[in-house]
Amino acid sequence: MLTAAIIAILVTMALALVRAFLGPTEYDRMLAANSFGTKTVLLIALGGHALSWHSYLDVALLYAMVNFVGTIAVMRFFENRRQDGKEGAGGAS
Amino acid sequence: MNEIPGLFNYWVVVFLMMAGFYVVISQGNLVKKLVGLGLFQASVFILYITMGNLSGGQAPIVTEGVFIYSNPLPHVLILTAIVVGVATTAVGLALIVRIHEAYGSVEEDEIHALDMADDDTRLQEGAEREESSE
Amino acid sequence: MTLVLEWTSAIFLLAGSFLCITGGVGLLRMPDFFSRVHAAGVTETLAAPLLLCGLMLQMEWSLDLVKVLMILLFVLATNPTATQAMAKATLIGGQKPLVTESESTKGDSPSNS
Amino acid sequence: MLIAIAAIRMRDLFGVVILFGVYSLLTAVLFMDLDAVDVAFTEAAVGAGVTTVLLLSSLRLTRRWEAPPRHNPFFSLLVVGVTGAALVYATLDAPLLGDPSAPVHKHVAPHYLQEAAGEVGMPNIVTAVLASYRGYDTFGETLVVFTAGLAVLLLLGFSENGKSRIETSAIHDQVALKVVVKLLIPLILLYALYVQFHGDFGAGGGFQAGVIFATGFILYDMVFGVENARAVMAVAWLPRLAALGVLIYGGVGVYSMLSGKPFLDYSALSADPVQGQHLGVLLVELGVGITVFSIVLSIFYALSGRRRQS
Repeated sequence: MLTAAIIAILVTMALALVRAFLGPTEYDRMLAANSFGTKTVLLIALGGHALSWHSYLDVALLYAMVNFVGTIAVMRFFENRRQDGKEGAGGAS
Repeated sequence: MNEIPGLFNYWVVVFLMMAGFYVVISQGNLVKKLVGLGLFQASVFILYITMGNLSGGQAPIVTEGVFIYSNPLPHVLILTAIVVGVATTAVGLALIVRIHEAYGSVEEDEIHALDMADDDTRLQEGAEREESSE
Repeated sequence: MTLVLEWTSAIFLLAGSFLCITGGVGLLRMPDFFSRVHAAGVTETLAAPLLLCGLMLQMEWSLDLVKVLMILLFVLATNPTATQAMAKATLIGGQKPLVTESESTKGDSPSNS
Repeated sequence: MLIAIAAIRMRDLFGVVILFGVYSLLTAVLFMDLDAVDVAFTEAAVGAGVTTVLLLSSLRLTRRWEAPPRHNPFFSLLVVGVTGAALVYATLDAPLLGDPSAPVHKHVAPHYLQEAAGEVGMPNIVTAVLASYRGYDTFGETLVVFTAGLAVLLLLGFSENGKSRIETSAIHDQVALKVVVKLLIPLILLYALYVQFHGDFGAGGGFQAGVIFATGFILYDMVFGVENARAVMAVAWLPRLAALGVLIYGGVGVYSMLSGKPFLDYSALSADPVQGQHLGVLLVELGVGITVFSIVLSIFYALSGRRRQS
């Protein structure tokens, strides 16, 4: 059962990766990367249990955090760029 | 464990390393060069960790009933190397930001062209100054 | 007791993997960004707890169980937030959702990126 | 693994950065599979989090789109191909994966594995080797990180005029995000402390904990704005904190030297050598953690606080 779940997660990761490649807009890439990160957390949790890795849960927890932080960083990047663009148009540099 | 999976990791490492190398030497964009450097770094990390692995081994944390551990030494080296790697990457990024402020570009060719133009004007100025002093 | 646990865990895991794959397919096949957010976000938010619950039911009672619970709570807290914030950032950033079928043929071109 | 590489050919630097983050995640999974828990930990914290953040904030300062290539890539491809072929040829002689008779496993590693639990008294051998046996190396690495941070500060400096960048300070209108982040940040900091002090027993240690701690502050900065973050953690304190971390590390070494033992021999710290080792490792990890935290945070401040000048 664990194996089936792991295979399902791997398939989903591959799909998300394809979306990250194709991604017509940058927002799609961001979404795909976020989804990929979540799947990685699940993969480590399940795979670690199946293969009895040592202290895999710490790493999974850390991933969950880092994934969130990374997504927020990307969003802030958009926000800032938009504002920079506005200022550039306004001529206040 | 037969030969092909035994060496497969090394080939992955070689492929990654060459990909990073290619990016570093062929791409003109400095930020991308840094990403290539990061790739190269990661491949070296994988190489070390691969060498430290031991079949049937466990992570090197002493637990009851486990007798084979992976080699902890490469882990230590790579652990510090990752943090140092991010620090050096940060230095590179800072340099790139300064370069962008000074030249208005992060493309190697454009910077080079600007440099050459700068040198030319400076040479001309120097020549004119010499002429005027004479 | 163990049989019940095994079966519940199996059901959880299967449901989780089904949702996971559904989300992945949706992420790939949906026509525009907002429907993709929908596909990925909703399924992911349910799939992750399901899978982790299935995992928890298989483990013995230990500190690891608490850690899995923490991961669960963390994912449960961050994932919807991140998805919502992403959708909002996209909307602010100028992307418009596809509304009708006729628009999908005209407006699919990446006019603003 | 291999797929993530093709990404490099993408022209859009933003996409490159995101795919680099994904690649880093995959690398960390591979490390997990190769039993290197600590390394996976570090790679996850550093590669996927901090590197992405730093790359993005410097991308904001420069241009996003790459110019079209002008050189013929054939020559560089040739060089790369030849080097790669040579390296593949070299791997044919290399020991197989997991071979216990490989030369790596013959030198000092068995000694560490067998004696570390008795001599240093902690289960996590990576931490023991890192902080005790190879304490000199780690001291050097900490100094390198410190120097790199100083170099970044010299190059960029903190932006002094806070008033001109109020408008770029926070993500607007994201109420749900703010609430959740407010809830999560204490968790992240607590987790960082757990990693810091649990490093003797499980995966973790000063390097990772510093990075995670800094990640918590970076998150706060990104969501609530620079002014708030700097009110919590004043900029002026960061270099001092970094220096303090290095001083703690060096001070432990000097103390053991003054007690008549070699530099960084922690058994001088206590009557019981094992106890002393434990204490020494704890102090040293604390120093490393403080240094890494303040350096990572100050690099982030320096990069993100700078305005784009065009």
